[in-house]
Amino acid sequence: MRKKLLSMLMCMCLTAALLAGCGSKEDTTASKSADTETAEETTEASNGGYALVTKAAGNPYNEKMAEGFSDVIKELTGTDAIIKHPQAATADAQIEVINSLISQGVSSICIAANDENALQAVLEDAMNAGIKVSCLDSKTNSDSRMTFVNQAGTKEIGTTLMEAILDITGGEGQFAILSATSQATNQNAWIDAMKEAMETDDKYSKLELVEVAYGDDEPQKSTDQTQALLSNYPDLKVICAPTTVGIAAAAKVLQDQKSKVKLTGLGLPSEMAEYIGDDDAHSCPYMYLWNPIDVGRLGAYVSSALVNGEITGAAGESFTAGDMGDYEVVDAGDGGTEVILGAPFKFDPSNIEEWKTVY
Amino acid sequence: MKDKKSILGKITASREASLMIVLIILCFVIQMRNSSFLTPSSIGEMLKNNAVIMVMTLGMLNVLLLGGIDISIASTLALSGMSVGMLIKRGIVTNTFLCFMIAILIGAVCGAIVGLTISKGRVLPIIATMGFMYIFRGAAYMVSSDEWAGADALGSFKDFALNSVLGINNIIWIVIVCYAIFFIVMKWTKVGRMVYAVGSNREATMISGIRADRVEFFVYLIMGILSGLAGAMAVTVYASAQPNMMYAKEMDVIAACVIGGVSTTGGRGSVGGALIGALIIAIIAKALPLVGIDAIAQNTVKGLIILVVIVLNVVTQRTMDKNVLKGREM
Amino acid sequence: MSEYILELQGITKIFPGVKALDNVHFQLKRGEVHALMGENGAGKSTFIKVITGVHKPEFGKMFLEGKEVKFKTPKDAQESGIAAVYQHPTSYPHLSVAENIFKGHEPMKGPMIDWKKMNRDADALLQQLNADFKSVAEMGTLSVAQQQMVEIAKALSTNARIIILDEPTASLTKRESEELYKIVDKLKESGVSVIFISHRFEDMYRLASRVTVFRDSQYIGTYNVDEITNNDLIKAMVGREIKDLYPKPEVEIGPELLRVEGLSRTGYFKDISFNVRAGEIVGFTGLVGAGRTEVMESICGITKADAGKVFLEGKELKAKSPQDASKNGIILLPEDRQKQGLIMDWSLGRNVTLPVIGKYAKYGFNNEEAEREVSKELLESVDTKAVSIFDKVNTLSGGNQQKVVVAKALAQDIKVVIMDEPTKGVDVGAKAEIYQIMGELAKQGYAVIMVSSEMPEILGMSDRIIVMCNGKMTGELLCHEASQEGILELAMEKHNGGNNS
Amino acid sequence: MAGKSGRTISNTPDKSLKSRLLCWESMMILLFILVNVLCICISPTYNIRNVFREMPKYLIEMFLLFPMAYILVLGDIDISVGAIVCLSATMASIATNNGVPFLVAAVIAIVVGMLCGLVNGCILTMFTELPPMIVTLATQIIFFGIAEIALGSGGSISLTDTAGYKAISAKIGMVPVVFFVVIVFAVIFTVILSRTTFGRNVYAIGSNRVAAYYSGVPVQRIRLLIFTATGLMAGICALFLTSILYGANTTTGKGFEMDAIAMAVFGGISTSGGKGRLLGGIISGFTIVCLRIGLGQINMHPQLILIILGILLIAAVLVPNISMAFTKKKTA
Repeated sequence: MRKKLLSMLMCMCLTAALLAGCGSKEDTTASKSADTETAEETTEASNGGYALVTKAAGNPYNEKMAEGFSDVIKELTGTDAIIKHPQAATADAQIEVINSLISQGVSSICIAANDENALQAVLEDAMNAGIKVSCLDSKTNSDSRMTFVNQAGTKEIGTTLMEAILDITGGEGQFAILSATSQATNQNAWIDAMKEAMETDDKYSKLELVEVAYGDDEPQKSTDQTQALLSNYPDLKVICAPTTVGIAAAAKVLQDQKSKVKLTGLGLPSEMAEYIGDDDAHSCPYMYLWNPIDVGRLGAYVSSALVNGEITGAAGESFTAGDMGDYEVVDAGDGGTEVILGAPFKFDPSNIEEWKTVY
Repeated sequence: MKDKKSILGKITASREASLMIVLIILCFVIQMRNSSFLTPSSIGEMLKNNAVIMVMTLGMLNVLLLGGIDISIASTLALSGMSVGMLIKRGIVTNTFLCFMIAILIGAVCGAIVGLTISKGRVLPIIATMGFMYIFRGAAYMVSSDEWAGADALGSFKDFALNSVLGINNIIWIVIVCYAIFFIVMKWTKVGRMVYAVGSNREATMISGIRADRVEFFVYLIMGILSGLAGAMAVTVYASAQPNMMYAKEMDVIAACVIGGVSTTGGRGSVGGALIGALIIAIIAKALPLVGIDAIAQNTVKGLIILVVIVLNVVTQRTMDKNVLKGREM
Repeated sequence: MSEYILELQGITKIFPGVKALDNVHFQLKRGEVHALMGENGAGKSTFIKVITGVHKPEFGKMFLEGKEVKFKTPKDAQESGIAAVYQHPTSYPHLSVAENIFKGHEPMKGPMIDWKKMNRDADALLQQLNADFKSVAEMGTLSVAQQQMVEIAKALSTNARIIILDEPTASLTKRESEELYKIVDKLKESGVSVIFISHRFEDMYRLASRVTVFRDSQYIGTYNVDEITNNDLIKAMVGREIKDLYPKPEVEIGPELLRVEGLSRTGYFKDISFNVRAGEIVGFTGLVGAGRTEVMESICGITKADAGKVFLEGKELKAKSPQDASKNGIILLPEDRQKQGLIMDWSLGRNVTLPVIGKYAKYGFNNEEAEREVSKELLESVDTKAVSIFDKVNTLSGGNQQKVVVAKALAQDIKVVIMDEPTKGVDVGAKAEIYQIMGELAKQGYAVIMVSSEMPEILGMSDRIIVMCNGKMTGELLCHEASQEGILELAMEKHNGGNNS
Repeated sequence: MAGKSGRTISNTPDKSLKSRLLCWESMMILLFILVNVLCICISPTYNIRNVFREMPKYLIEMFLLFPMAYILVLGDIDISVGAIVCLSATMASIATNNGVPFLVAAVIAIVVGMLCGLVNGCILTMFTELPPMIVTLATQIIFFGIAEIALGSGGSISLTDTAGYKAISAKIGMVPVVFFVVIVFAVIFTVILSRTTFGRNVYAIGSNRVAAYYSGVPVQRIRLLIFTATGLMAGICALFLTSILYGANTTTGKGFEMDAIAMAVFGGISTSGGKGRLLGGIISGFTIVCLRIGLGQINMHPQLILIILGILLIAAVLVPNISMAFTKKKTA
C-alpha cells in the first residue's frame, strides 16, 4: 500500500514538474528569453533551424544579442531561432547544449564561447554533422569555427581604451585595469592589445599600468578589488574596466566615495547611465560598447549566409547583411577568419539618456 | 591565586576569546603591511561590503545550533533581491521601506517552505536545502526574465546604502541592529534558549514542553527572513540585481560560522563567535588584495586560512582538554 | 477530598501495532513513596509518560486530588504539580546546570530571562541537595550521578506535589544511592508524594511503603512492602520463580591469561596492576568515575595508555585498536549497548557477525549463508527472545540486546571477556540469564572481567574483587573475605578526604 | 552451551517476489522507464543514437557518483571532488603539453587526484572532530586555487597533442568507450559495497561509527582509503573530461560534487549514513541523465531543468516520508 502510494506520488510529481516546465515555457518565449518552440514545433526544428548559444542565462547583454539574432532569423526564414543558454557560464555546460543541438539536427550554430579551446571536439562533431558553425562576441579557436562575428577588432578596442585613458589622465599618470575572471578570453585579448599599444606607441610612455585586478564578475569581489586599488595606489588616476559587471561595481565605489579617480571601459548603457557624466559627481566621463543587438543581427546574417552557401568562411568572401550593409570576411590573425561589426561606440553624457532604454 | 587562574582560565577556555586573539593578530599583520587598513573609512567599507554575509551568518548560526544546515540561502537571497529589483524597475514599488518589507516577506515564504519540508516532511536539511537551492535560484532567473535591474533602474532605492545616520551607514546600522537583537534574543529570551536546547538534546525537549519541530520550523523561517533582508541589502549596496547574485556564497556564510566556533553538530556556538567568524571572513576578503598577494593566489590563501583556523580550533580544544586532565588530582 | 492525590483508572495506551498499557490502575496516597516495579517492557516508562502528559492514553481516566484531569502537553502536567526524573537523563549537555534546572519555566524579568535570579535559585536548590558543583557549570562536564542530582533539582524547582523518579539509582553507586535516599526522605517529610521505579529491591525496601507491579503491559497488583517477600515479588514481576539469581558454577581455576602491569593514563587512572586466570571471574567495582571503564578501554586499545604493559598468556600485547585486541582474543562488551555495543537499526544476525565477517568471507566476498548459520546458532545458545535473525535490534528489550552483545563476543575467538556493566538496565529475569552465561563462559575456561557498580552481583558472581577509587586500585579481595561494607570503604577511601575534583 | 528454553530463531531470509519488487531500486527502474517514455513523447529526436552521442558529457560525472556513494554511506561528505577534477585535468594537460606520452599523463592525472583525496583523508582522520563538509569546503577552495595558479593568467590550457585523448573519447559502433568504462566501474563498486566484507564494514561505520570501532572495524583506515579512492576516481573523471574538453580551465569540474550527491540521494542513499544501495544511485544517475538529455532537446530553459531536478530530489525523500506518516496514522 505504502509503496504503491509512493510510486503514484512519484509519477505524479514528475509529470507535474514537467507540465510546470512546459507551461511556463510560454512566459519565457513571450519575454524572448529561452526556448522559442513548443514541443510540436520541434519537428520542424529537427529538419533545420538556426541556433544561438549564449554564454549564460540571466544576462541582459546576451539577451539583447539573442533578440537581434531571432529578429533577423524570423525575418529571413519565417521561423523562430533556437536560443540556448547553458546552465552555467562554463565550457562544460556549453558542450551539453551543443550536443543537444546536434541531436536536433539544426542547420547552423552561432556561439559565444566560454572557453576558446574547450569546445573544439564538440564543434568539430557538429561540423562533421553538416552544421555550419560560427562564433559571435567571443570566439573559439580557428579549428572549431567557420568564421567569427567580431563586435570590434581586438586591436581597435585596445587602442580605443588606451586613447580614453590617455585623454582622461591628461597624458600621464597611473592607471589600473579591473577585469572579469583571469581566464575570460575577450578581456585577456583586449588587455593584451592595450599592453601592446603601450609598447608600440610612444605617446603612452608616461602612463603606468600598476595592476590588473580580477573581480570575477561578482559585485562583491569587484567592489573589494576596486577599494583595494584605491588604497594601494593613492596616485591612481584612472581605472579601466573592460567588463560590464566590473565597470558598474567600480563606478559605484568611485561615485559613492566621491573619489577623484575616474573610470572608463566597456559597459552596458542601461547599467551605467547613473554614473556617466562630465562633472565630479559622476565617476565615468565616457565609456564604450558596441550594440549587442547588432552583434546578434550580424550573427544571424552570417549563419544564414553560411547555410545558404553564400560564404564558406574563407577570407575575402563578402555578403549582404540586410539593411546593415555589406560585410567582408577577413583574416582574424589566429588562423581563422572574422567579420568585424565596426568600431566600438562611445557613450557620453550627450547620448546616454537615449541609449539607456535600448540596452 | 584562584582568581588569577580563573581570569587566565577564562581566556583559554573561551573560544571567543582565543578567536579574538586570532582576529587581532590578523589585523595587526595586515596593518603592518598596509597602513590604510585600519582607518574608519576602510573599516566602514569592509563592513558594508560584507554586511550581507554578516547578516546571513546570524541565521546560519541558528540553523547550525540545531544541528542542521542550509545551503539554499544564496538562492533565497537572489530570489528576493531579484524580485525587489524587478518591482522597482517596472515601477510597481518605489518606497524603500516597502521594498525591504517585500524582500523580507519573500524570504519568509522561502524559509517557511524549507522549514516545513525539514520539520514536517522530515527531509534531511542538506538534501532539502540542496533541492531548494536549485529551485529558488531557478525562480530568481524566471523572475528576472533574463534582465538585470541596474543602478539607473533602481531609482532612490540604491540611495539607502549611501545615506547614513549618526555618521554610520544605514547598511551597517542594519547589521548592528540585527546583531544586537540576536545577541539579546539568543541569550536572554526563552525562544533563543529553546534553540540551544533543541540543538543540545532534541529528545529531551518534548519533556520540557518544547515543540522541537516548531523550533526547527521557526529557525529556518528566520534564516529565510534574514536571507530575504540580505537580498534587499545586496541590491542596494551594489545597486544592481542579477539572478546569479551571491552565487555559492552560502559556503562563505557556513565557513564564517565554523571559524567562529559554531559546532555543526548542534548546541554549541554564540552570537559573539559568529560575529568574529564573519569578521575574519570579511577581513580575508578585504585584506588579500590589500597586502599585495597576487590575484591568482588569493583563493588558495583564503582556503588555507580557513583550513588553518579550523584545525587550530581543534588543536586548542585538545590541549585544553589535556590540561584539564593533567590538572585532575589523583 | 479523596485519600489519593493521584488515581488512574483503566488506562490503555496503544502504539502502532502494540498495546503498551492495557487497562492499568494506579493509586498514589498523599505523602507516600510508592514503588513501581516490573520487567523491562512491562510498561512502566509508558505509564510514567502518560502521567506526565507526554503520551495521551486511548482509554482511561486520571484523577488529581479527586478531580478528573486530561493533560495535553507535558507543560499541563508540570503546572499541575507533577514532575518527573527520567531514566535516561534528559538534560541539555551544552547548557549550564541552572538552565537545565529551569528549562521551560525560567524566571523572567519582563520579556527577558533573569539570569542572576536563575543562578541564585539554582544554587539554593543544589545546596539543599548537598551538591558539590555550581549552577554555572556546563551540564556535559558533570558525572552521571551529578546529572541525576540536577534532574532532581529540576523536579523540585517546579514546586511539584508529585515527583516521579524513573530508575534514579540505575547509574548510581551505593554511596550515591544513599545520598538519593536521604533526598527522597526529605521530600517525603515535606509532604511530596513520590513514585519510584527501580529494578533494585534494596531501593524499594529502603524507601517505599507500597509497591505496584506491572507485567506485560498489565496491572498485576499493589502490595504493602512489609507484607511481601522477595520471592513473591519476583514471581509477580516475572510470572515464574527464579530460584538462584547468581548461578556461580564451581570452576577449576587455570593458568594466568591476562596480566596488567602499572597501566596509567593521565587524568583517568594510575598504576593499575592485576591479573586474571582462566576460568576466573574478576569483579571490578568502585564508584562511577573511578576509572574502571577507562582501564578496560586502554587494555582493549580503544584509548592509549601513557604507561604500563599488558601481557596476554605471558606475551606482551600492544593493542593499538579494538581490532588488535579482539584478534588476540580480548573482547570488550561495552557499557553503552546502544551507542557502543550494537548497531541498533541492523538486524540481529548482522550485528552478531560484524566482527567476524572476514573469517567466513572468501576472497573478501561475504558468505551470507554461513553467517546466517552462525548467528542463528549463537543467538539460540544465549537464548535470545527473537523470532528471526532478521529482526532489528532496536525492537528487542534491554536484556535481549545484551544477549546479542554476548553472542557477538562469542562469535570471535575469545580468551578474555570483559563485561562492562553487563546488567545495566536489564530486568530481573534477563539478569539471571546473563549471570548464567557468565558462569558458562568461566566454565569453558575463559577469563572473565566484570565491571559493575551493583554490589550484589559483584559479590554473587566474582572469584576475586578489585576495587578502584579515583583512578587507583585501592584493594583486591577474595570473594569469601569480601563484604559490602568492606568494599564500600575501599571504594570511598579518598572521597572521605573531601577530594572530589 | 545450548539455550535452555530450546527456543529457535528463524534464519531463512524473505526471498518473496513481492519484497524484491517493492524495493526502492525497482521503483527507480520504473521511474527510469517512465522518464524515457516521457522523453520519447516530448522530443522527436530522442532516440538511442542521440542519447548515446550526448551521454559522455554526463556520464563522466558518474565516476564521482561511485565513491560519493561510499562517502555518503560512511556518513561523510566530500564537496571537494569537483576541485580535484579541475586540478587533475589541469596537471594532465600541462604534462601532455610538455611532451609527456598519454599514458604517463593519465597516470599523473590519477596520482594527482589520489594525492588530493589523501590530503582530505589525512586531515579528516587526524582531526576526527572536524566536520567533513567544512574541511572539504576549505580544500575545495585550495584545489581550485592551485589549479588557477598552475593555469596562469590565461586560466585555460589547450592540448597540443590530442591523440591519446581521442582514443578514450572514441566510440565503438554508436556506443562511446566511456560508457563501457562506467559500466565496468559501476559493477566493481556495486559488488564491493554490497557483497564484500569491506562493504559491510562501510555500512557499519555509517550506521554507528562508535559501535563499529568497538567491534574491531578499522574505522579511520577505511575512511582514509575511501577518501583517497574518491580522489583517484576524480582523477579518472578528469582524464575523460580532458578528452572532451581537449584541455582544462578554471571552471572545469565546478558543481560536479553537487551533481554526484544529488544522483546518490535521488537513488536512495541517505546523507546521514548507513542507508541505501549503490545500484539505486546508478539507476537514478542514468534517469537524471536521460531526463536532462530529453529536456535539453526540447530546449527547455536550463534553470527550469534545475528547478525540476530540485523538485524531484526533494520529492524522492519527502514522498516516502509523507506516505509513511500517512500509513502510520491509518494503523494507529
